[in-house]
Amino acid sequence: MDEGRRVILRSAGATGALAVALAAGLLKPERVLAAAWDESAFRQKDVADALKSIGADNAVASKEVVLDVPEIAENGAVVPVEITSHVPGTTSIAVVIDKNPFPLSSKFSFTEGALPYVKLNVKMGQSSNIRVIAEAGGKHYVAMREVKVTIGGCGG
Amino acid sequence: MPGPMKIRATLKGSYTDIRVLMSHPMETGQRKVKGKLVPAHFIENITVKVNGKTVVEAQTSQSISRNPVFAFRVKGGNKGDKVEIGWVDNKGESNKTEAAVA
Amino acid sequence: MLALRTSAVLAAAALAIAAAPVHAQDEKKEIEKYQKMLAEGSPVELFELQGEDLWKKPQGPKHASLEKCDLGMGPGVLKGAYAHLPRYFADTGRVMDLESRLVHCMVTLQGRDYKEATKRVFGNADKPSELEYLVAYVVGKSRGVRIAVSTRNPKEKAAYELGRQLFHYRAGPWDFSCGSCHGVAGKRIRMQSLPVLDKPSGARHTYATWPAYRVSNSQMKTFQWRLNDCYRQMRFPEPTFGSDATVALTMFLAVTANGERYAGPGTKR
Amino acid sequence: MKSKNVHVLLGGLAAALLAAQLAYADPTLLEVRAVMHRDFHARGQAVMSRVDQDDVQYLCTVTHNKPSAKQVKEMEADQLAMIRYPADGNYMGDWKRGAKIAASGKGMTWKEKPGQNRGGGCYNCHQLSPKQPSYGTIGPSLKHYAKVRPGVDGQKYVFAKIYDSKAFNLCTQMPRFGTSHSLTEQDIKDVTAYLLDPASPVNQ
Repeated sequence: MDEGRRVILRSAGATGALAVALAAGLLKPERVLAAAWDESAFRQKDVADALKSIGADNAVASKEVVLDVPEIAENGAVVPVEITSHVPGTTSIAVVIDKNPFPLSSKFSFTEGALPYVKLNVKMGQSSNIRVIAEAGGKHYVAMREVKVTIGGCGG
Repeated sequence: MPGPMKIRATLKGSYTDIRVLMSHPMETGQRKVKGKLVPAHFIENITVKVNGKTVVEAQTSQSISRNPVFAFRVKGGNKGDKVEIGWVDNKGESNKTEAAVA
Repeated sequence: MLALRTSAVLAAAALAIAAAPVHAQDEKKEIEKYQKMLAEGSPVELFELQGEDLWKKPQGPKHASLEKCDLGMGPGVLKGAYAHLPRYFADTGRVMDLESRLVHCMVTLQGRDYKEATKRVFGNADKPSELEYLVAYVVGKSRGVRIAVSTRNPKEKAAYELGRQLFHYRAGPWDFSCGSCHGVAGKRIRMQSLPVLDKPSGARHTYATWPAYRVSNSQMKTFQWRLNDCYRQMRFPEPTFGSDATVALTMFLAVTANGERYAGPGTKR
Repeated sequence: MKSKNVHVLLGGLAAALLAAQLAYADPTLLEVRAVMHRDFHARGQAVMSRVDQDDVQYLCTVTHNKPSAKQVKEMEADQLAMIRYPADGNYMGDWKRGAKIAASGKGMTWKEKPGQNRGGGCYNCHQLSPKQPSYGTIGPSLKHYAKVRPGVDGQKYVFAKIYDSKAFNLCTQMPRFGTSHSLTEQDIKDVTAYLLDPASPVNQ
């Protein structure tokens, strides 16, 4: 996420869906403003690389990033996560699930009066740490919790 | 033809609570049906607008649960504000809907 | 603010303290928290919306919708209808649950053949069944209404008694009855807590949150499916969809849950 | 699977005899079975005879799992006689295989073919390995069970208990895995090893 929020339209060669959708005239021009999908970050398989790809490799642990998630999930298909950042000037929040095949789960950027808050449901392949990283003033602040995924039901 | 979407936007004192439900399989590309891999099929971009101005932009992946549900919050807001939410997936399919703040 | 510049791995170690190990009593609390957050952020309403479309969609040889279907409170009356089912219907002379009554309306109002209407009563995540959508919509119209299932009619009383007998009937290669798992308080199968269903304390919340959207497979599950899958795991032969036995067992559970405010369609693991 | 099976059709002579024999017999139980024959249907290996109660199931149902001491004594002896112990006198098999059987809740349903995916579902009701947090509490904890049931006598008891649990506690909710042909002799030996072998995680 560069500072000036300038949007870089993916180069013509990119095969990102956005480029395809645009070419097919499916999208009105103003849709182009949306940042294209950060494929390189989302395809990192190692958590350290995933953090580096969003510039959060030396994130600072902070209690001002509030991550509310149950410590036990009866099923990894839906794990509810609620995130609030109290770090002043937060412009984006990223969700990283260490042991997922691709640790970077999602990124949210907030403008025009949106509060740095999001609630979502994520998939977890196994018990793992979940990290949420808030970005403010070019610096990254992180909170982390462990979620234990069990197999609910009677296994029959 | 993508399934329905539903927005529920309500004033909550100092902010507007925006909740959106989306029908989407969010296939990871690792699931097998009768031995065959189901190709990855998931939402990549979500845009939330209030009264025409983009307030939240999200980039998501296959690790978001099927039939995604998100909640966002916007400072202040008034009854009748127009909330529009749209998504685009990795196949270029898209859907959008809008609702007024209750 | 903790100004500690650490590399990702160190950060993980430093923060691991925050994630203290979970003890038994916390386990129950954390699972309840999981269930609460699940229900708050559920896509089940999408099934209610699509159920409404189907309720209103003309179908069958008579090209009619289900909007005049009488679920016990008058043709087309939905508000609170589910909270009073199963019940005796004079037009069929039978005690019926929601699903058998919906099929009845498909046959009588829409002119559809019973076999065709019940060919696919249980769907899947990619293609839910008609009944799964319809049930989500109809039960949603009873949310907040107190469950009040009557046994005044002799056939309702007989269904309730039969249901109670079925609940305790031990058979099959594993000698199970419903009571084997749902008969003793405070028990669980693996991490799954088991409500005692032949007593109001256990039956009320559980019965009031079925049918439900199952997050583990993204499917809307009906009560007939719930009984069907329980009997499968009890190693019994298969209960016939909408049969008197399934309606009787539903009647027993519903009456045991009387008084609870209905809270479905629910959202479960 | 049937021990003294109650092959009785409603109203048949045998039903009357049975009803007379168990003075407190609850006629409605025969009605319930008739309803099940009407409202259930076979599917795969889950055949209709599964709804016909044998004498143990009938007695435990009608007495709400609290039979008289006399009945317990008599019928537990019958069940004990059903147990086929291994010809080679060795009760212990491979605990690694036993671990899989203990963790699997599959087997005997209409989804599987006969003898396929044979599971014991032990973790559904018991705690076994202290490291496995996902365990049930319907049955007692079997953590460190080698200490509870030491030696060959312990092995024989565990083998027999899995084979036919009703020989030791007539109306227990634990299935009779041997008598019902849900698990083979080797399966039962493997689960016995999982419970008693010092190397098994259960005893760590």
